[in-house]
Amino acid sequence: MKKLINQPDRVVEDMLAGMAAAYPQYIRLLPDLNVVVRADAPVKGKVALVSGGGSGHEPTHGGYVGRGMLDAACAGNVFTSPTPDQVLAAIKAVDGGAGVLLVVKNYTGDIMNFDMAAEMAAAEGIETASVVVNDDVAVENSTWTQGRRGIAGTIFVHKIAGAKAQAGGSLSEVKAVAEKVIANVRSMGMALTPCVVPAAGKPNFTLAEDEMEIGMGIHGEPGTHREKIKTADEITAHLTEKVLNDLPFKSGDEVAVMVNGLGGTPLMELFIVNKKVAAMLAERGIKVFRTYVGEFMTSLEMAGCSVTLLRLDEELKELLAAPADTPGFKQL
Amino acid sequence: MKKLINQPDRVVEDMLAGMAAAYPQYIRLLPDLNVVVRADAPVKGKVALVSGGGSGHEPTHGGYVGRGMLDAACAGNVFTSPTPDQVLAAIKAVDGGAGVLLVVKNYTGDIMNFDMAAEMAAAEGIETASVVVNDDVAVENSTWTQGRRGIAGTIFVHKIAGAKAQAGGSLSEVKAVAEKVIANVRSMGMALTPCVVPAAGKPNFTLAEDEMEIGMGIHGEPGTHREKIKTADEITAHLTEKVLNDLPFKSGDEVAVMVNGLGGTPLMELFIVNKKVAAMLAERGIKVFRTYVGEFMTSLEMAGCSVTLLRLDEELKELLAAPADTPGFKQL
Amino acid sequence: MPLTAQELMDMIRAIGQTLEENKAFLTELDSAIGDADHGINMAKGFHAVEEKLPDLTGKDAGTILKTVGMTLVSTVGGAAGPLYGTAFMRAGMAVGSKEVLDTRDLVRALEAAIQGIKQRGKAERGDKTMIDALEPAYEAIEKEIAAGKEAGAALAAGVAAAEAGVEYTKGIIARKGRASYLGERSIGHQDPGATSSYLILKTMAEFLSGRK
Amino acid sequence: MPLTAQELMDMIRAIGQTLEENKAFLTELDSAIGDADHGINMAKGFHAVEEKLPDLTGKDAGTILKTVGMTLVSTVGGAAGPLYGTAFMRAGMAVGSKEVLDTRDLVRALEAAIQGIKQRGKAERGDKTMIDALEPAYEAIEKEIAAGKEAGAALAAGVAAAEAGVEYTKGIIARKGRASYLGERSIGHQDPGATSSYLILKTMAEFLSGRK
Ligand SMILES: Nc1ncnc2c1ncn2[C@@H]1O[C@H](COP(=O)(O)OP(=O)(O)O)[C@@H](O)[C@H]1O
Ligand SMILES: Nc1ncnc2c1ncn2[C@@H]1O[C@H](COP(=O)(O)OP(=O)(O)O)[C@@H](O)[C@H]1O
Ligand SMILES: [Mg+2]
Ligand SMILES: [Mg+2]
Ligand SMILES: [Mg+2]
Ligand SMILES: [Mg+2]
Repeated sequence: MKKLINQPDRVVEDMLAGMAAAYPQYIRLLPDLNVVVRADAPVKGKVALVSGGGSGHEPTHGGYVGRGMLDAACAGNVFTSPTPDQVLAAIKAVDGGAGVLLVVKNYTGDIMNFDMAAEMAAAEGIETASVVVNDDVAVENSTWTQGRRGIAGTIFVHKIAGAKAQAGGSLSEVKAVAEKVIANVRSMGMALTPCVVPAAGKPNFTLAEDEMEIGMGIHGEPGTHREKIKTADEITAHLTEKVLNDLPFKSGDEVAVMVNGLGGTPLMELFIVNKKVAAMLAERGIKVFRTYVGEFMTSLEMAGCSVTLLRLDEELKELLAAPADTPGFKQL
Repeated sequence: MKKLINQPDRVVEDMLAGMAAAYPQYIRLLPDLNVVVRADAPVKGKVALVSGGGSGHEPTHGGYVGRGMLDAACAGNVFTSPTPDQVLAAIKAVDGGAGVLLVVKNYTGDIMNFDMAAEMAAAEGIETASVVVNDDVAVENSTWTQGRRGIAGTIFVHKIAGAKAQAGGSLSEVKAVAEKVIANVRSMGMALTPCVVPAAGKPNFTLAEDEMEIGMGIHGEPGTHREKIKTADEITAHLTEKVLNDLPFKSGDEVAVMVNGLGGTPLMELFIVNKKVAAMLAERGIKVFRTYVGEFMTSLEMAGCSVTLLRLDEELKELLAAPADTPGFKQL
Repeated sequence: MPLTAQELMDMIRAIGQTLEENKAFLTELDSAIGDADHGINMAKGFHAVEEKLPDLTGKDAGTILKTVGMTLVSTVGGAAGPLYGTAFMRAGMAVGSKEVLDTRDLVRALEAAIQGIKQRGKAERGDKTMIDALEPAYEAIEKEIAAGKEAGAALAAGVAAAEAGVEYTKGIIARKGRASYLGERSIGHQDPGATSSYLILKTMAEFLSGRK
Repeated sequence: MPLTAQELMDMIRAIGQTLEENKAFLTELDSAIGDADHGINMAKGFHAVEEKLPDLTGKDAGTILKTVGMTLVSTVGGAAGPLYGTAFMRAGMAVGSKEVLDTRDLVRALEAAIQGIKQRGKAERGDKTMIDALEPAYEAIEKEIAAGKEAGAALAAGVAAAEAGVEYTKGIIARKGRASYLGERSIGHQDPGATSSYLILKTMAEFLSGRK
């Protein structure tokens, strides 16, 4: 394990301390809780957004705390959802009297921990609502199972619901627009290499020198299948087809695109992927409103990428285009 | 070699096409030249900034083209400086009548190619000036040698000189402030892993599983020495000491900090590094004005980081804090 | 049985020790069909529990179990945190403020724990979760005790049933938890949570029989 | 010698072929003390040159050499592009519009080429660059020719001197170019640019003697 760390079991604490030191203009930490909150929280009268999840996905989630996005982010251990105590503390720190929206990704652990926190908040008289992001089309959506995972599409939920809250939307309005994003966003990813959870000290899976994993989860959960590595165009075509066919996205649709790196993939390669995504959308008569290429939802040092499409209407376009000012996502 | 690419010898073209597809609001390409220019270039009456260098350092350089930073960036092959033709075409495309500043990193190839372009531009009646960035303290500065390399400190030159040009500074004023940044910026980096130049197909060097290279160059040039990997705190202390002692930075100084990832290092680790940098500066009575943590000057998928400090005065603070809007560097 | 509050705490310590010993093993299992943290998380939670235990000296069994549950909830995270946390909290509620537990308390506590896990996680038997170890174990224990067996023997039967349950999880598709994303590819792997449940029950049985 | 413009083009093609054959070797050398691109860059440049050559049929030697130089400048990049590009451009200027080159032209062209490289790169002998191969080679050639030797034999002496120059670069510290950042650690490695210069001279000698 080659990492710039001090102690494997202190990486989250060290990271958050370094993050708080870097960005006092944006954020502060709740002591001993691994919770990042807006420097100016609570914002009176504004619906607050709280998200969180396992660490190791940086800039998700703490990086999105700031004006126009999240009010607080709860950092669990690496790839482990935060505990109800953390979420409750976050809720209490950012509640400005207009209620709190919890943005949860569809993992058993995340849902249970956020649910328990919501129950505790209710007991303390704080109104919360929850949305569950499940954009990963790699996973079959069936009522018999857990359903789809939440991955990079979550950033669009943060951005758009955050803009709605910043614009003064009520809790039910903010929740409604978050659900609209969830209904219209689809993603799929792949990995070229595994990653190493610091506390585990070794790769969570192995891939041969000529293999890749398609449909990889952001916690190193195995994907749909493995195959020999192909060209960027072929890989991108596969991911994008799956995403396009799921909703499905159709000619005349207008979309936002996110090409997301998993941590170890250079930006150069993400742009090469985007070249193909853009070509495929153009071919199908789908219009691109905005494209985001970079590392938004990572898996430590894993090499690979995901492709996300969000179908937009006028409301979503306006909220997506609104300014945001956070350490990890800025828009003028 | 595991990469999301199509053809090893077409990565630069494919990347730029994907970049242009992603950011039409910011940039366009000069056909067949691998030159990125501002979408609205030339900006009449504004001093234009042209930079460039080998590819593989993304978001450097094309990512910094936009309002408040560069007017054009010339992309050479991976780790190979661009040719004079490219630089000349960039100069001609962005010259708004107020002259063009060339921001060059101190590598033999870069300097010669930009010099030849400047000679050609002069022949065509376009006024240019050049600055050479040489912030890497890993390399001895001696008049007998090539001198120090230019690395991540270059981003501060782009930002601050770009802000000066955006504010209407003359060519000599923009050049002067760029030189002030160069005089006050110092960096040093290290690598945990090598990277693979696509056309070469194999790592440019090898490091044992427990080794790191200190003073690593951003093109995989060997550093000052190798040693067994240490903790993030120890590594950061070494890099930061070297940087601090070089200028030297002193108690009472005010600085901007950049903790830069080389491509394969997760943001989590960069924040862990910043924790130590912040603590060391606080101990020494050096005040931090702004901190930037992320991937600014990468080396493909190399794992590792660099630490940059820039000593600020009032002028530099104001220009550093000015808004910028480019694909790779945004500030509200 | 009977089990004093002090012995209950020793039993919990023994469970913590077992989980610490099996940390790498459980994490390994979770890396095959999950996210490679189950052993780490469980060990971490029981470390926190162990630090809490000294403060609980003199407290009743219900308080001890509830505190263990709350500690797990607030330190483990992931799926296992709320699930095992809820289980211990419900077990504590089931035994109330008793100082010494008897065989009937054991059955009641187990039943409440499993109910809690099912409510929280909404999983059923056959979904390839800890339920596949716990529910058959409970049924075996309940049956043995109804038939007049004493706690040690009953628990031994429960452990055997849990072990069979773990074995059973190898053959089925996961429908809950992180492994469910794998679909067919989850077949062939034993469930980490079922395995930790089995290890917990085994440690309890060993403790009760041999006072391990 | 004499060398017609047509033969000059064939000689340039032969140089391109040599560089293509040594692409991996030169890149390997550059990976030890540079950035692992010298062979790739040179091969790429001479590919571009080869594509230009057909258009140059019937042109004079100076035009051919200048076009080669400009093509190298605009396709190679890095340090080698401007240096070798300048070298060929200066060589072209030195021989002017001649259609057939003689021994004196060869000496003049080489001298101009080396002057150009020194002006552009500001390196001196002993800095561990291509100068360490080229300058001794030039001196040897000039001496042989002054002594009345014919071009083939003179070039052979030059090649031997260049080879010795490459050998010499192994023992010294780099003071120019990317290898200079290495300081003492550059010792023990032969310079890639000196090596490509040697290979170019060697190909020229082989071409001139055996009309390779
Ligand atoms: N809905 C559920 N009901 C019961 N048990 C579950 C459920 N979801 C997951 N589990 C159990 O939790 C185990 C995984 O725990 P752990 O790895 O700690 O959590 P996570 O999946 O969040 O990383 C699984 O092996 C399974 O036995
Ligand atoms: N200033 C200089 N003068 C002469 N030759 C130089 C100079 N700098 C570098 N070189 C030569 O260029 C070679 C490296 O070329 P190349 O690898 O193509 O360029 P780069 O270093 O830009 O990657 C060195 O081996 C050296 O011989
Ligand atoms: Mg987990
Ligand atoms: Mg180079
Ligand atoms: Mg797990
Ligand atoms: Mg080189």
